[in-house]
Amino acid sequence: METRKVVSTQTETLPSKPVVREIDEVVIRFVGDSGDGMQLTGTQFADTTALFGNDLATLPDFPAEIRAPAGTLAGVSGYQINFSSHEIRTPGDQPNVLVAMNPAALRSNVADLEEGGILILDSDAFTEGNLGKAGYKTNPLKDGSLAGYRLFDIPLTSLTLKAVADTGLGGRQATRCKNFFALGLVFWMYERPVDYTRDWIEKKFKNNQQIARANIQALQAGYNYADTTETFTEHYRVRKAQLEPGTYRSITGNEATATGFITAALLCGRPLFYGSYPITPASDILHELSRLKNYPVKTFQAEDEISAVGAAIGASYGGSLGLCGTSGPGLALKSEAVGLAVMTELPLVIANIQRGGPSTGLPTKTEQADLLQAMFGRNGECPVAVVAPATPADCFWMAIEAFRIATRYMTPVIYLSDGYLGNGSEPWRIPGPQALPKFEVAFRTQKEGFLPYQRDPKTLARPWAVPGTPGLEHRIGGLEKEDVTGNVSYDPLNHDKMVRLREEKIARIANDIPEVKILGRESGKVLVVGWGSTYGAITSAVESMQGRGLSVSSIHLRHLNPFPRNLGSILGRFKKVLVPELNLGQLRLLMRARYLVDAIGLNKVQGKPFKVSEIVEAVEKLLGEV
Amino acid sequence: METRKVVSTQTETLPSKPVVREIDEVVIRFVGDSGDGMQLTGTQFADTTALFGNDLATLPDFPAEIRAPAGTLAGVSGYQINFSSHEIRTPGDQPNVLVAMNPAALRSNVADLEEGGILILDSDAFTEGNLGKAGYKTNPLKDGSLAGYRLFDIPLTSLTLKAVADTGLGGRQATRCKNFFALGLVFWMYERPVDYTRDWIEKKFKNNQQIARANIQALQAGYNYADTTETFTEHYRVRKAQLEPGTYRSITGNEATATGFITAALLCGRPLFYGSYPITPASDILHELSRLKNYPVKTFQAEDEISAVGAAIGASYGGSLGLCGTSGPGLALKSEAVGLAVMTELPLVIANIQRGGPSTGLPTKTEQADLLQAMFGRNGECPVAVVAPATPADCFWMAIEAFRIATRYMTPVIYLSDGYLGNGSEPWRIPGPQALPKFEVAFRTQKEGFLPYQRDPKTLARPWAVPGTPGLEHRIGGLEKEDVTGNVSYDPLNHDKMVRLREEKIARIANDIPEVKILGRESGKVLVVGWGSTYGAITSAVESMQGRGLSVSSIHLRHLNPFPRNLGSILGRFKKVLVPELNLGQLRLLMRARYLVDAIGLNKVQGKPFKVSEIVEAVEKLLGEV
Amino acid sequence: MSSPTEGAVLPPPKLTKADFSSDQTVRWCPGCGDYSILAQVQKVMPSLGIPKENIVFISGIGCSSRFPYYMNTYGFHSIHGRAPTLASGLKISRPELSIWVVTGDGDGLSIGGNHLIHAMRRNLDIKILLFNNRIYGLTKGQYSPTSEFGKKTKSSPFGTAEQPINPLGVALASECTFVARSVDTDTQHLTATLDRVARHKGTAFVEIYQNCNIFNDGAFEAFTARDVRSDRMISLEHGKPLIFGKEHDKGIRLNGLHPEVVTLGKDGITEKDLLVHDENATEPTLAFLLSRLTYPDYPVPVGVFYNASRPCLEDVVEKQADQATAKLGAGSLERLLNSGATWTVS
Amino acid sequence: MSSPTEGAVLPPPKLTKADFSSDQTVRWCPGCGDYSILAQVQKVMPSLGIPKENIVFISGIGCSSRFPYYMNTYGFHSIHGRAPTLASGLKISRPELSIWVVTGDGDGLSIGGNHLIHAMRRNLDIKILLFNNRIYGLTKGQYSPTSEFGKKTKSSPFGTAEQPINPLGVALASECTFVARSVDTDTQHLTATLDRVARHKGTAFVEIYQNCNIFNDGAFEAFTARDVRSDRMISLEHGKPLIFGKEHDKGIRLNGLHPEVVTLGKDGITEKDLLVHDENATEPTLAFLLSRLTYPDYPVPVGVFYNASRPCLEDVVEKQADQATAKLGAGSLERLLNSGATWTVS
Ligand SMILES: Cc1ncc(C[n+]2csc(CCOP(=O)(O)OP(=O)(O)O)c2C)c(N)n1
Ligand SMILES: Cc1ncc(C[n+]2csc(CCOP(=O)(O)OP(=O)(O)O)c2C)c(N)n1
Ligand code: SF4
Ligand code: SF4
Ligand SMILES: [Mg+2]
Ligand SMILES: [Mg+2]
Repeated sequence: METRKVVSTQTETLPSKPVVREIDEVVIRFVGDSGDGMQLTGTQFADTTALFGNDLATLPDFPAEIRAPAGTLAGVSGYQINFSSHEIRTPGDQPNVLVAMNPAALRSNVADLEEGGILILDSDAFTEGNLGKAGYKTNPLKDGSLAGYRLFDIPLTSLTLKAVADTGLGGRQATRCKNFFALGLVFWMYERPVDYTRDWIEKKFKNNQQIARANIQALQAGYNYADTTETFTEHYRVRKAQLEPGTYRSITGNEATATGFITAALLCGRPLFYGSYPITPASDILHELSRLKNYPVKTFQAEDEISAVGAAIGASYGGSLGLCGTSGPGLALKSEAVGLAVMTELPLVIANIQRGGPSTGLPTKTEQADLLQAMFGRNGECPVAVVAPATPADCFWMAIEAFRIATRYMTPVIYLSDGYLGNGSEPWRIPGPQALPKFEVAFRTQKEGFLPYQRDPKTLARPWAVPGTPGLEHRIGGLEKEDVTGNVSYDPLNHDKMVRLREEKIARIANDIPEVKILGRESGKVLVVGWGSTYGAITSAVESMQGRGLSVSSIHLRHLNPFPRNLGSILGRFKKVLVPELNLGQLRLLMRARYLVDAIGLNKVQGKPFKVSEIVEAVEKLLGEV
Repeated sequence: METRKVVSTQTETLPSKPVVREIDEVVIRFVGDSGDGMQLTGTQFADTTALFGNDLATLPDFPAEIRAPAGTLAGVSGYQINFSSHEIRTPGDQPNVLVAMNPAALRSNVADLEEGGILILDSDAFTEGNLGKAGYKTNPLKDGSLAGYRLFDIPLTSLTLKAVADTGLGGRQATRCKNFFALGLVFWMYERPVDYTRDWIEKKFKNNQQIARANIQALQAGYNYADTTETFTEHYRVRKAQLEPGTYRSITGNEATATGFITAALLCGRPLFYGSYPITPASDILHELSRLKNYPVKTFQAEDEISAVGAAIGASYGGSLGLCGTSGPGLALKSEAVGLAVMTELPLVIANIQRGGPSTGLPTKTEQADLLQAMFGRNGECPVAVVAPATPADCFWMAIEAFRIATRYMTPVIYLSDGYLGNGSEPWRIPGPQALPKFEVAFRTQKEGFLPYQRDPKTLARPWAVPGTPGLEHRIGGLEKEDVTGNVSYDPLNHDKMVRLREEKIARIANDIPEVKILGRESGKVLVVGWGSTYGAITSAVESMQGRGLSVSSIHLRHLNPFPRNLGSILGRFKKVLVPELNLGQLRLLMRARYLVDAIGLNKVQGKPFKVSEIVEAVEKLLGEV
Repeated sequence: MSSPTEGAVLPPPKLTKADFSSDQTVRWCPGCGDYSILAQVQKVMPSLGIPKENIVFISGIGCSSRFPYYMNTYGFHSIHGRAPTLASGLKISRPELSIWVVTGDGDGLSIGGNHLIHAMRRNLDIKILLFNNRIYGLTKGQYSPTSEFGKKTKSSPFGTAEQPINPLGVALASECTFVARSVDTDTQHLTATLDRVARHKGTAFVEIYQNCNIFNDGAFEAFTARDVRSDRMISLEHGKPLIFGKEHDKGIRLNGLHPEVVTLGKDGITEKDLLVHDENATEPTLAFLLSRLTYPDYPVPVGVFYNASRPCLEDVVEKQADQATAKLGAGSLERLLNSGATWTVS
Repeated sequence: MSSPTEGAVLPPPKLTKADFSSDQTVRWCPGCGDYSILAQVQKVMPSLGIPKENIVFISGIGCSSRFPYYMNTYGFHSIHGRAPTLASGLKISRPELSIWVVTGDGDGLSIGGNHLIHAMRRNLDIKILLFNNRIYGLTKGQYSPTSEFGKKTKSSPFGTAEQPINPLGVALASECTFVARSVDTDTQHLTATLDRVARHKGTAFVEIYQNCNIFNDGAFEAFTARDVRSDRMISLEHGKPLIFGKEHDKGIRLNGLHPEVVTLGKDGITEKDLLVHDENATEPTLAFLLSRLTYPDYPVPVGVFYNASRPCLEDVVEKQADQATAKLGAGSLERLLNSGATWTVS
């Protein structure tokens, strides 16, 4: 994971001839077969763009199959990037540029391309066979159906083969370099240097010089092709964004999540234990953490999700930061065990990277439909804290926050990210040590007067007394506990008391978390309330409307249980409350029940994030009604 | 399970001497060691009382241990019965009579006995040892602490030993007859015949005449002891209740549940498949169904709850009525699989006999804290129907209703009973065939135009097409389905559509269930809203207050999802809405979110049902505030 | 041994391989071993004479578990690891159906291990095909319970720390009545094995070595490659001595309980000295011993390791129902509702 | 083989049996076999020289799983079937602790079977005591995965239809490195076995036949009863021939792979003809064969069936961490946050 710093040096490679147009925001989408390396192409363009100094946001889009048969619609994989000279928060509603490596990719994406947008195609790929697989009756390159776009149909494959010919690389392997040819071409169009990608290729294929050379030559050839041929009459300049000074890196939500959890371990001096069973889109957290063996983290790939959470509970009991990560179906399986952690009052974090449901649903698509499961998906009165990051980089902060709460209140905390956050990336300003939250954990060691369920009067947390501590030998378990002693108790009034104590303990966390901040005026006509990954779209929409002088404000919840203490009073100050969610209204239900506010839902369950325009539309409609 | 009819014949055995007092309601509680057979004693008294013609309600109370060491508080097992000459609905707030077989039983129960109540003790059991185990410093028989009660301390053990001496039965076995001696004694006190119990003993021990004789002699001896000695100066007459004409039997909730499910199978002509993994308090349903092999039911004791629900889904897929039964922790484990049944839209009933939670909690105690788990305990937007019986006998009706909904709407239905309903019993008027709901299921057989997800325009149910049907070969599964065809689909708009269709399908059930009826006036000051096992206490409380002219009405929900369509309008007609629940306010949360009504909770989480007085109190308090 | 068609009413029409391929386009990676397995299964089906509508394929989750979509029979793509539970419920309630479970080394042995074990000991008449590619394919390359110790994967960048589990050993310890192994690339052997599987009455378990050419390419090549196969694998045949090798000159001999590889002819060793395979042995000890043979120390055995006969759960259940009905008479609503002590109020 | 005390800092104070009984009153039924097992465990503990605070008992749910409450050590009464998962997480994160899992035939083999299997193949250094009473006690008498075929219980009034599973066979197939069996009533043998269990490095599994006198009384009496025991059970001893019988005159001989009961002296049979136990055999085949011996055909073997040595998962994990740290240097916040390609905006 660790590589040397790369310093951006675009200047040398600036071409002369064609017209240079200044623009301040571009959305590009790369689409092709799962086998075409579109994710790689996109990441390389994103990293280079980040190094170049633009602000950016990305949206990868995988098929559920590993490699559906080449050329079929099912096999199409895509990567969208929005980059700009000003601050941006979403991968963009609509691509300005579409790079499509075959007919299937074109067919399933061209509708999204803006009118008059740039369309780059591999003309070599438009064969009878591929057109058939994509379900084209006629060839779009010929039937004029693409007239509305600025079409560049370039024989990418054959050009690539030429470019790599002298490496001796043959057939399929040679063809597979064509994504780099396309990348080089797009680099040129947007004045990005090829250096970073060249270095990356060298490193990646250091054990296979032939492949390395071929890819680099393809990359360079693509760049040169654009530079030298007359194909492109203009290219584009997107100036650096004015970002806050500091050191930056580009980071995905899953990387930020993993980094945040280890940071929590380093901050509080307790090792991290990660129990997990692979599941899309959470697996990358396991991959990431299992690589960091020189950090205080141990990973355990369990036989299933129940084992993963059980092991995490065992580790927490032993004094580690017990963590498990999964996605919706896995969270369902953990339900019973999370209840055990609630009863035994151990710190535990369950990271749930949400995906499309119900059931197996849409494994590779994003959704926010596990909030109510997180709140109520357990037997009995079984409260846990719930937090949710708002952006890929915010995953870092909320991961730390999850363990701060878990250890301070001796409680399970469910951390709700989603596929869009997990796979999406953005530039992240690396915080200095001083910017990190202070956060300490202490074990009970004193023997005198030790009682396993005697609570801290402020937090109601019970002591964390770990095995190996002489004199504190005690027994805990899933049966109801006697107040203070923690012995098994079937006493009716004790049960009632304990149920309310557990509830109260979670409620008190509200005293310990920041009030939610309002974006815009303190009161007005419409308040937009969001949580999780909808932050970018909501904020962009609200800011743009505020720019137009509309009476709309927004708040974004990163703590879902308990709610920030000022939430209720804020809701009261607006005529209408709109709650956009990638579900059928789960936060809305919680707010209505708690505050009896007639919150209105904007609900999209398409496995995709909101477009800014969708939120603007909904707010304008509401404003019309006020 | 099937025995010949028993006709009650109390008259012959009516004694002469002592005063007979007329009373119209009595609450008796039998308490002793788990080994003392108190459950048996209670059931025998209840059955006899039912045959005698009283109305009654019972409340067994088991310890969590099988047999905690004899004489300890942990080992105390109890059985309470309330019987009357008028209609009653609860096992009674407070015993008038307490029969305690040892000091531990006395200590843990005497506080509940009404002042001046009758207290029957086995004086032989008040030994140093037993007093110690029960934590008595002094002997309550001597220290006057029982002065407030009408105490009858009788050497039950030695009298029993005498009574069975001639059977040659020795030591422990002989002593174990003492519960029948006590029973005989109480039979006499309340003018109940011994016949039914005598017959029962003969049948039960037909292979061990010695034991049979001993128990019968103990029973008779107890009866005669009361009859002949001067111990009891009066005994009591509780006249038959004026019950609706018909044939009756006494039935527990779990029996009624099992009977209802088989009735559903017989009514619709599809075999019942019951997959279950034993768990308290649901196991009796498995025991019951596994006995009925001459009925169209197959039982499968699975290796765990996931297997149980998986097998039930497999059976539903094959055209059976797929059923699984469990309690809270088991429901948590089934979460993921229930989602599969939602996605594949198969009929499935999950019977959850709720117990005290969270986690292992209080396995043998009752609670209503799984409503939100039933509603939301799955990943993704995953709606199911939820129904809940109101009384032990109502379990029969709601079990049928669960399968009517499941098959008509091709959906999972969660059936929420609880430990109190499951173990409690009441007289049940056996319905005639014509009283049973009509309910048919049809499989798709026509090949032409078959599409697995083409919906009935009215119910939105998809066709039930079972393996073995020629020409309908098709594939289903947990991935999102394409509308109509049921093929796998990752299409964004299709997903959104299907999520809403599944939601809408459940919502439409509301058109198909009765409106909820109001007990009392159509509008007024206070409306009490209940669900599940609180029916008895709420209804008794509300009727008594209505009798006093107070402005209170009540409704009881047996359908929790969807709600009856008239619920919202009713809530609006009352100044205050009170929701008594054996949880922290789960129905209340749902009603507040849905109707924005400021419902107030009366919440008891003690592992015990409400007392009538507790509800009266809460309502009176509210009335004071209006 | 009664054939799986019992219960099918009409004599089934003659079917062809084509009848068993569905209209869904197959979505495995090009070159995936699953293609070959699919082809062989589709080939075997018609020969069984089971009407298409009486055949059900049930799977969990994984690349392998996409299998049912491609069979033109009834199919259920269930959830991860749970296929055996659905199969159990379906078989018990519909004994006349021919039920096939398709699972992977992760689906069947990791999350689903317990269901597999219990289905086997119950001896339900279901067929279980375990595609063992020693990797998690669908989730893009984490190690599985059958991955070799020390294997480097996405989730074990420094190598795994776990001893792999032997699917056949687990099946034998779970009292499975039919235990076999075959290989995706040896189509002839695979068809023959699938045919045996189909005709066994009771739970039939077959482990199929399957190549995942994306995340674990060549996992079995060391002994399955055409050129070395005959020297590094041994095909078990009932009643036959264990002989292998291109020249049929090598064999396996028992020294006490310890198997040794010997060369026929060398120091006077003849066929008579060799271990003779007995798939019907009363105890699965021999099968267990054979299941422990691994390359390079031994040739890898394929074929039927164990084949016993025991009553199937669903048949016992049926029998109990018949007996109860014979004894008590068929239950009726009338009887059900009026059972127990009743009394009348008039 | 390193002793479980490694990691304990101070030389432990001398402890007695009493030190290991907690203040909680034991709540098993009078006469339950669990009492004897508890007593033996409490007896063995002091001899291990492990400080009390380093010992943890983890159980699932069941009568047997109440065990931890009665041990004056750290204890965790978890949820049904999941004890091995908590033990795994605790052991991996705290290798110096001595971790004991207590489970039942339902807890460990029904709902928890999969966790048990995987814990074993990972060879975590944990001790697993399975109390096998062949019944579900706590839920009041349903059959369990070890209940005999046809057994009538509350949930099988007409008899079960399932073949029981053999706990030892499952352990062996799961690559468990130490597999043993003992009996609640044979306190001497039980203590000796528990001592072996405690001293094994790696997953040690012992099945303990335990009488549930309420719901399955006398389940093992046919061969464990004092008077018949020596004729109907055989105690396995490493390197010794398999001899049993009051008169030490009976033995077990192998005929190929088939074990036979023979009488010493009869038709010239001597000790030399008998099968000799080898708990350290490279392959668990012998142990598997012995695990199949059941009364009445054979004496029931008790003792250590198999005892192998293999790296423990938690040690491999530690080693990998050490190596990575040696190679890359210990990770720091600074390095963590700044890893990957970074750039500076000024
Ligand atoms: C409850 C649950 N957990 C995890 C997953 C993610 N998942 C899907 S398939 C799979 C493993 C697949 O491996 P295998 O069974 O060997 O099948 P293969 O893809 O190799 O054929 C996993 C972990 C899931 N779908 N559901
Ligand atoms: C998830 C869950 N399912 C079911 C139960 C009910 N239950 C408790 S213990 C038990 C089986 C106990 O049998 P065993 O493990 O053999 O222990 P024993 O009581 O016989 O010692 C069951 C089914 C439970 N507590 N939790
Ligand atoms: S990932 Fe591997 S197993 Fe899955 S389809 Fe591709 S090649 Fe086959
Ligand atoms: S029920 Fe059986 S196992 Fe449980 S405590 Fe009683 S005797 Fe022991
Ligand atoms: Mg696999
Ligand atoms: Mg047991």
